Amino acid sequence: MAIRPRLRTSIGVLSCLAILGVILAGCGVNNGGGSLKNDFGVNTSAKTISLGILTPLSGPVAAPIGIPITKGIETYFDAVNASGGIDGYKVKLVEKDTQYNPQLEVSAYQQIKNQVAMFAESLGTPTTQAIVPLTNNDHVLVNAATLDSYLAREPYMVLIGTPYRLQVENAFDYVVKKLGVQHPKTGIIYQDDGYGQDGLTGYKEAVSYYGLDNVGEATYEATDTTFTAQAAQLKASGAQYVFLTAIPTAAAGIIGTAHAIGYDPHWLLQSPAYANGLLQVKGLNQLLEAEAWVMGQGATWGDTSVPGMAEMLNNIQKYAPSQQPDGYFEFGYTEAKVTYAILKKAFDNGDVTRAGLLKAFNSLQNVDVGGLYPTLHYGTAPNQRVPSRDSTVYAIDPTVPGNLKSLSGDFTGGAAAASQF
Amino acid sequence: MAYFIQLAFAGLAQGCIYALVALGFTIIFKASGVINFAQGEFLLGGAFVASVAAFEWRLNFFLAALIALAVTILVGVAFERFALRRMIGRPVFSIIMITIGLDILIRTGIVMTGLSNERPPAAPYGIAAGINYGGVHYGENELWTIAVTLIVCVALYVFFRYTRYGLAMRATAIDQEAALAMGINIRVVYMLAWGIAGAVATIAGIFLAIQVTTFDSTLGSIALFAFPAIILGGLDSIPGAVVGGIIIGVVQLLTTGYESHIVQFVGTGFDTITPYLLMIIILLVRPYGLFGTRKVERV
Amino acid sequence: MSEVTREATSDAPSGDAPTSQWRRFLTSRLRALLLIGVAVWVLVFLLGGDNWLLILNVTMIAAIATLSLNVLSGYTGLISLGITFFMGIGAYTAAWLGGPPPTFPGDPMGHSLSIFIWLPAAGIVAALVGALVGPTALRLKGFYLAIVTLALVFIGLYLFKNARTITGGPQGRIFPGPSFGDFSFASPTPVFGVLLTTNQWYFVFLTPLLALVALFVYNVMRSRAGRAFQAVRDNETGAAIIGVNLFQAKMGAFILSSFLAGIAGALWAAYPGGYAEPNTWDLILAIQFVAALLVGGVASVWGSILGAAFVFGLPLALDTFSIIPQNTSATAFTSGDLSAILYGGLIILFMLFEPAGIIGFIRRFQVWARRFENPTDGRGKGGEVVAASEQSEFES
Amino acid sequence: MNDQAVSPQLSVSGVTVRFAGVTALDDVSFAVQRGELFAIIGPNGAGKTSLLNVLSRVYQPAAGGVTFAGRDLLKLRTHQVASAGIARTFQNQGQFPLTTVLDYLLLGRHTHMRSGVVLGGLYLGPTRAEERANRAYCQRLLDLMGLARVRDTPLGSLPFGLQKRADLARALAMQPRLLLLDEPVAGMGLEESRDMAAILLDIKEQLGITQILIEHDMAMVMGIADRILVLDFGRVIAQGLPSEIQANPAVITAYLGQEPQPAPNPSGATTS
Repeated sequence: MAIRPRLRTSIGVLSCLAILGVILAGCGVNNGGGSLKNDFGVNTSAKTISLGILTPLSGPVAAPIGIPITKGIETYFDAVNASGGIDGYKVKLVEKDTQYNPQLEVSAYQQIKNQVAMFAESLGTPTTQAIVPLTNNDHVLVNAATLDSYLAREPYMVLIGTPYRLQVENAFDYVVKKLGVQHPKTGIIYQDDGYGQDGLTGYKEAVSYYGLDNVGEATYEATDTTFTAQAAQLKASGAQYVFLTAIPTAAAGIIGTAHAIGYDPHWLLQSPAYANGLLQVKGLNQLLEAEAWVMGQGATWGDTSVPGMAEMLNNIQKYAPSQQPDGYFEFGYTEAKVTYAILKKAFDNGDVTRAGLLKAFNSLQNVDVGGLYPTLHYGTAPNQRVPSRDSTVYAIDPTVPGNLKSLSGDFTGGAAAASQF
Repeated sequence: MAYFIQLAFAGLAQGCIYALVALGFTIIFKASGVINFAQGEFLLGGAFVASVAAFEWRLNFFLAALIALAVTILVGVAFERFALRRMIGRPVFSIIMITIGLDILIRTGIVMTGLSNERPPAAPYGIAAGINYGGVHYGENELWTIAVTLIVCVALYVFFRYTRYGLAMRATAIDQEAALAMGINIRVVYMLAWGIAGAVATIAGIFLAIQVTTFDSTLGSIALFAFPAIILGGLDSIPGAVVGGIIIGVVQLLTTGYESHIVQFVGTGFDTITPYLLMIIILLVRPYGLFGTRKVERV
Repeated sequence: MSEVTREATSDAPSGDAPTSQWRRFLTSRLRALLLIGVAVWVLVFLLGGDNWLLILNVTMIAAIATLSLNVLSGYTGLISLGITFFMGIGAYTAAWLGGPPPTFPGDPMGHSLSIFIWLPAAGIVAALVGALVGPTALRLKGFYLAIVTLALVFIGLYLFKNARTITGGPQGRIFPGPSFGDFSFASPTPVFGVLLTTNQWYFVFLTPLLALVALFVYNVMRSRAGRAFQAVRDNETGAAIIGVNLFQAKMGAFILSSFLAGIAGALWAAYPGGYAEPNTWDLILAIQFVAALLVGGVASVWGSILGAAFVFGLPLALDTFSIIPQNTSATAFTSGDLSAILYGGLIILFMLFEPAGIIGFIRRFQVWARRFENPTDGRGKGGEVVAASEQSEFES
Repeated sequence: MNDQAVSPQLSVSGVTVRFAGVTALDDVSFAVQRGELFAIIGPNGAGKTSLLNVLSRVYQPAAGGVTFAGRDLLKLRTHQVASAGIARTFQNQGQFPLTTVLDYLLLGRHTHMRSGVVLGGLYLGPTRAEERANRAYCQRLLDLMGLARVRDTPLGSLPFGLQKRADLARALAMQPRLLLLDEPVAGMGLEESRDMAAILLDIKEQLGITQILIEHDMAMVMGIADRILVLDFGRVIAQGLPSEIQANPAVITAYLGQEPQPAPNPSGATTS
């Protein structure tokens, strides 16, 4: 019974607090809010503009992909800031570790979205797709470090480079048009997830466009530890050209196992399927050099005849002297150039609100990245928002920096040019 | 036909790897009534240490393998000594969880070395080595996997059947109190169990790493397919673990190999659940697995 | 205060003389609820920042899922590693009913119905699936049950990946957030002149929801059904001899657990991203909930909530307010690695040194504290009871 | 009315139980009248507990029949025995260490309560009333058994004697017509066992509940039992009034642990 007075007082005190809470909660929100009117991430007194970066800095994906791409972005903006920034505004990068985990990506996004004008990087397909609904609500641009073609539909996604889907189509354009192999027996082995689906879509388009003789489609699971079934299946099908939409370990497993059971077709690798680490494996390196072509894009590392490459190498000396030749670094550096182009245009229009940035992005049309990548195109319709449709077919050659030697030079196949998004 | 044989052969090899992992599970379970969810990471750890020894320290294969064995055995024994021994008689759930804790620590540790991407495996022979016969390739690695698994099984049989500690372990598995009364040193039994489990996991890891050509920190997830193996064979049956493992391996390879024929009915990734479906069917018929023993309820 | 928490945390029904019991229980519960409700608002006001709200919201959704696991494993002793399977079922039910209709060909289905339909539906469908799976799973015990529920997770992943028209296949799909008529949490409009952010709306919505779920579970466990569950956990044969229908009890727990898991799943997919691919419902997530249950303390409502905060809230907090700079130059040790190590290490330490979980620790502290403030506590109640009743119905 | 008086409440005929060749019970037959305190004694391993396990449907007999109050007990499933009106105490405690004494009694009320998961979770009027009523019921029982002080103590932390007493209270809370007592005073001190004996007699006289008592403690059994059945190696070797049993040579030999000679079934001792 001794409770009741204590109860009454506590109710009294606490309900007062509650009311106070309600009121202040209300106020607390108004100046925090998600409204479009405010500028985000621009500090006019300190003359800085902040950009967000969502990338794995820990976990398995960090070392091979996350960190080099981000280093590329950092290096470029270090150079920009050193040369006085954009209209006198220094660029500040707000980086968050996503561990390549959609849940963490979303929370990282939520944490920094109000501190940044736009996102200079969001790495990964599942991770980036996880924040798409949010970006549409917050009307914030995201420079997506992924080649998933589905994102071309999203108005706030800035893509760099040729989508996986078109890489596949260009690969078979090379086989049919450049090498002149008519109706080759072809197959594909793809990872059973969103990435693999994009490759498969491209493969199906290529089959119908180039009249390929599609003899085998096989999938593998991320958890698979033996590839004999897939290899044997393709061997039985007799495919001469097999495309791999895979991750490096799986690609290695497939190529190695296939060779072991006496099956050595031409392997066409989606860009993420190759990693220099594979060359360490006894026997596999010869196989890769002999049979594998890697789809990709961009100037060969160290080719200073390309102005962009010369500039990049020069900046690497200044700001990232320890950087090894790395395609992902080049990708990040190029990505940063596009971000810069958007910001520059927005500053020229005198409007760096998110609305202004979107306007700037939609009116970009072409971005010249100094030949690092071919000129990138942007627009408002999904088809225009696919930045480039060309690819380069590389051979694997340990004698050249980056271990990739261009076989075809940049080209856009008919299927890639025609494909709809 | 050659196609089928090729798959069956690969399935047998894969099954042997499952069997080795399953053996680890079963031996620990029989000795101390614990299911070690970190078994998969023991496998990864073994393969990883061997690879690092071979490629970073440039040691020859057999030395690297020995180091790997030593490390995993040590980790296993230490974990038993310092963590699990306090957990005897605790709820099943807590025991599962503490081994999962170890699992997380091992994997994170390996990732943090920064050496875990596209690891080249420590291997005594090239990737294509093997015999070709009747249009089927009998890979050297697969052959060795099968042979070594056989040797391990025989060795374990002899150990449990004829050696002092082997008998002690069997006695403990049957009735711990009685074993204690007979003056058997339970601590040694536990340590042995975890040591053996670590060793077989490492052997499995080294062969598996070679089989996948290059590996990364996800290699340990193979243990998830050893679970259906042990349930299939019966948690407390060592032959059951081997048989279960081989059944799972063969069935899985065949499903993958013929998936394209039935893809419109079953969709993709059917091979990832066939082991579990098989397990569930068996459990419905025999709730204690093929070779497992049923416990009697007492009031 | 200690009074309240004792009442609220004690999973045994608060045993009082029948006369005063109802009043005591009411007042203490009233106070507990008030304190919680008010603490909530004070929190909103003190740390209304989106970062904190995000952490709290995620924790609350996770707490609902942990409670669901607690019903099955903590109270009834049926080990399950398969909670994400039922969460997935609930999530996709919600998505199918509440999700946006397809914009591009090949997009998954959605009927954009209101939350009042899709949230309950998520629970009900999950419960139905639970009722379907239950009879098979419940024939098994211990590790066997654990492995079979683990199998459920993989079967779920396979189904989710292949049922494209509902799940969007490997690409994943968009999930609905709460919306009433033309008002939606995703893009809130001012209400009574106050504009709350999305996170704040979720906060306002999730707090009472969690309170309701917690209260429901607490009530079940202090009434007939819950006593049966716990009896089954402690000794099946004994429970049967006392008259508990084992199958009924187990199914009851299984279905209730599935229902809650379904609701939690729908919210987990909706917040904060509103997008999920099939792999969201994997074993790693399921194991996180097991960790939450065990670290928090089994068979305790508060334990589940604290456990969820520990396993899901703490890493987010670490990540949000990490002193370790997150950039490419921070070499070996990032906050990601830190929380992974903490996660693994703390699980081991808890299992070793605090098997009763956080709640066990708190309880011991309370006992100590109560002794400290009045040494005669606990005996006093017994005494008053002895006096309470004179004649028994046995005489007549 | 009076034909009930004649026909026994529980009759066991030719019950036989085997485990993997071992015969735990061999053709056991006996009958218990309503309101009787019927004791079953015998040396360790004589099959006493197995017999109780048959009566509470834990063991399925290989042969024989059991009828309780006119219905075939062997047709029921374990949990249905309780609702049929048979309650049982456990020989060794510790099955429910975490449960408080009050909860344990409420668990005993299980078959007398209705609310399920949903009603319980909502905890609205009817459920609440039911809970309160049964709480009150158990409270009175606790007072009667002198357990009120330990009402909120978990069984696990009670002394053995009190655990047994709580267990009996739980069995009574089930409002049984037949009470099976599995060694109620085993491991108790003289004082405690005397109390227990008194309680059993109270149950008999005040509640008129039929009791089947399994016990080692001869003195106690002889003191309170109406009739006694002696088991040895799973077989009935004697049956009758305490005085008859004390005089029975077969019983004496069995208890002195000599070779049990085939004792003639003391037909004079058997009722009906």
